[in-house]
Amino acid sequence: MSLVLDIALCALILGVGLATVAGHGVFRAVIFFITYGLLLAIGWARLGAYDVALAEAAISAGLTGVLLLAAHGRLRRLSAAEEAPLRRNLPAALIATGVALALGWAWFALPDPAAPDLTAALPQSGVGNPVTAVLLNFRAWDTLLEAIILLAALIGLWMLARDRAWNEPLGLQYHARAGGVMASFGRVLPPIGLIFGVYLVWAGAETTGGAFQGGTVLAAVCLVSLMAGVLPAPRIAQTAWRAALVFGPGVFLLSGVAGAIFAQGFLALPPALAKPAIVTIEAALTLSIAVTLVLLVIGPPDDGGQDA
Amino acid sequence: MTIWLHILAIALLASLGGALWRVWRGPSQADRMMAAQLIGTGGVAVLMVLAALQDWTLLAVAFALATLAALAAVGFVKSESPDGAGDPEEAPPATELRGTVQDRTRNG
Amino acid sequence: MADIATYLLTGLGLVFFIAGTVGLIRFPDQFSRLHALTKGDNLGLGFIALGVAFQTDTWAQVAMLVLIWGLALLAAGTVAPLVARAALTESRKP
Amino acid sequence: MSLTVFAMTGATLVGLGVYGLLARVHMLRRIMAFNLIGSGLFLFFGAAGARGAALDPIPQALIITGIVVALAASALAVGLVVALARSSGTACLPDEAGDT
Repeated sequence: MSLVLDIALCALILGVGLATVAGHGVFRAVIFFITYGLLLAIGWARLGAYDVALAEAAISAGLTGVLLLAAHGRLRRLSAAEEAPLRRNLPAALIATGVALALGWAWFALPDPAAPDLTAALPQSGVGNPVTAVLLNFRAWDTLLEAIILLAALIGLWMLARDRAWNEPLGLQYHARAGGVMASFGRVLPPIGLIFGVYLVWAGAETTGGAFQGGTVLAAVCLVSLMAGVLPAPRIAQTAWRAALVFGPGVFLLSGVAGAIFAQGFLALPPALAKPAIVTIEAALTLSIAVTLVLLVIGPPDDGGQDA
Repeated sequence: MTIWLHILAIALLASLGGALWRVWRGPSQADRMMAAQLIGTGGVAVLMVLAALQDWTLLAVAFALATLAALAAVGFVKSESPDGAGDPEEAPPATELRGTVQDRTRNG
Repeated sequence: MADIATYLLTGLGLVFFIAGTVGLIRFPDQFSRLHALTKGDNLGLGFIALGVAFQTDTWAQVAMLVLIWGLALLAAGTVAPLVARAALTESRKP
Repeated sequence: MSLTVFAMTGATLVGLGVYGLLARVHMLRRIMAFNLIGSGLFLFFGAAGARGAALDPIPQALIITGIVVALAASALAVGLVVALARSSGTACLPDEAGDT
């Protein structure tokens, strides 16, 4: 019975993926892509990867949709949202089939999995959620570099701004009717999302949750209050936003250096201090991830783009 | 009970398949957006059922999905407004609704 | 006893979900479709939450289910009028 | 068995994404196709990590970072596409816009 459920779910995922690629119209593809993320989150839930399901649900429901729909709207206003119909492209089809077949073959050629021996190391990590232990302790390097990659992507995005637009507010100037449905929503949802995001970070030490999931939820509700016109659009020059961007990686780096001086090496956490250290790093990292994601989604400073 | 929950989840997924047909068909952009909204609600329902079936921590995923369910649609109405940043409520009130409402075909 | 309640309530929720989807497919214009799915689905979600609540282990899980339903209602109540107005301006464009 | 279903879904999604990336001309669709490739690989990887007796947390941690990085890369790509459309009036690459 559970196999039937998985097959039904995978059939839906594949159908949506196919519609995203093959359907005509960019808007249709964007909507299909949004539903694709939702279905994928259910797929992760079926695989038992609850932390991944949470991250996928928060990102695809909260951020990807807003990003792509805003992009489609901008392209439509630049009259660049139309596209030519899909023509048959035999070489591309052959390459795509080859890649898919090679991956399918690789699945059956995979060696038997080695049993993960994290159970012995987990008590040393300071947290009960193995995924958080991997992210913040055993493979902290990856997470530190990822936080820096997010910053690099943001700086790359800001490079697209014209010189005279540098001091303009970031993204579009959102406005809404005062007292209207959207403005009220922008006041009601953020407190709930704030509590939930902080809960996810706190609970992430022991159960499902973590800095990325919490940060994404915080980013999404921050985006809501921006879009509802409750929060004014940030500017690059504002110190508070800049400080929030580097706070997380900064704390992470400092703790890494402290590990190099006082413990076994860079980013090493002594077991006695692991739990408070991880919770501190996660809290700082959550803030930075949330702010970085918000700024990535709203885009570079915008001077209206008159000189097209 | 386990079998019923499986059947329930499959039936809910099938109902989502119906909504996907509307996303494919359109015809207006609002139709597609609302069908995606239905898939969000249906996804929350499926996750609730899976939480009963597998692990109650999945309720956190359903919670995240429910909290952020409206975001895509809010982004949609924003990008539909003339400057991409407005709000359809700012438009002058519709006085002559009956004459103007039509289901006009528009592929975007 | 709790199982019977789950069967009945989740079954009822499923009926509302399917009704919402049938409305989404069959209704002739976008405003009726909007109304069908907003009402049908959120009622269906409520019944499914209620039915699943009979299987929970702790009251915290029941509270979570209620909260999820409340949030879904908030989202639907926000989205439906906004999208309807956007659709109205879209259909009024020349 | 279920894991095989998910892995095959992942492989097919990668194929679909590759096709979309090669055959589609509009850049927004290419961003989505690229994301299909990424998530297909994640699904494959996640299914492979779920084969053992216990669920392996290391693939999960890597996939979570991967999902967030994919979003950041998509945001940067969207910014580039909007800038392209502003300067050239089209969201397709020059050599391909001509032959569509």
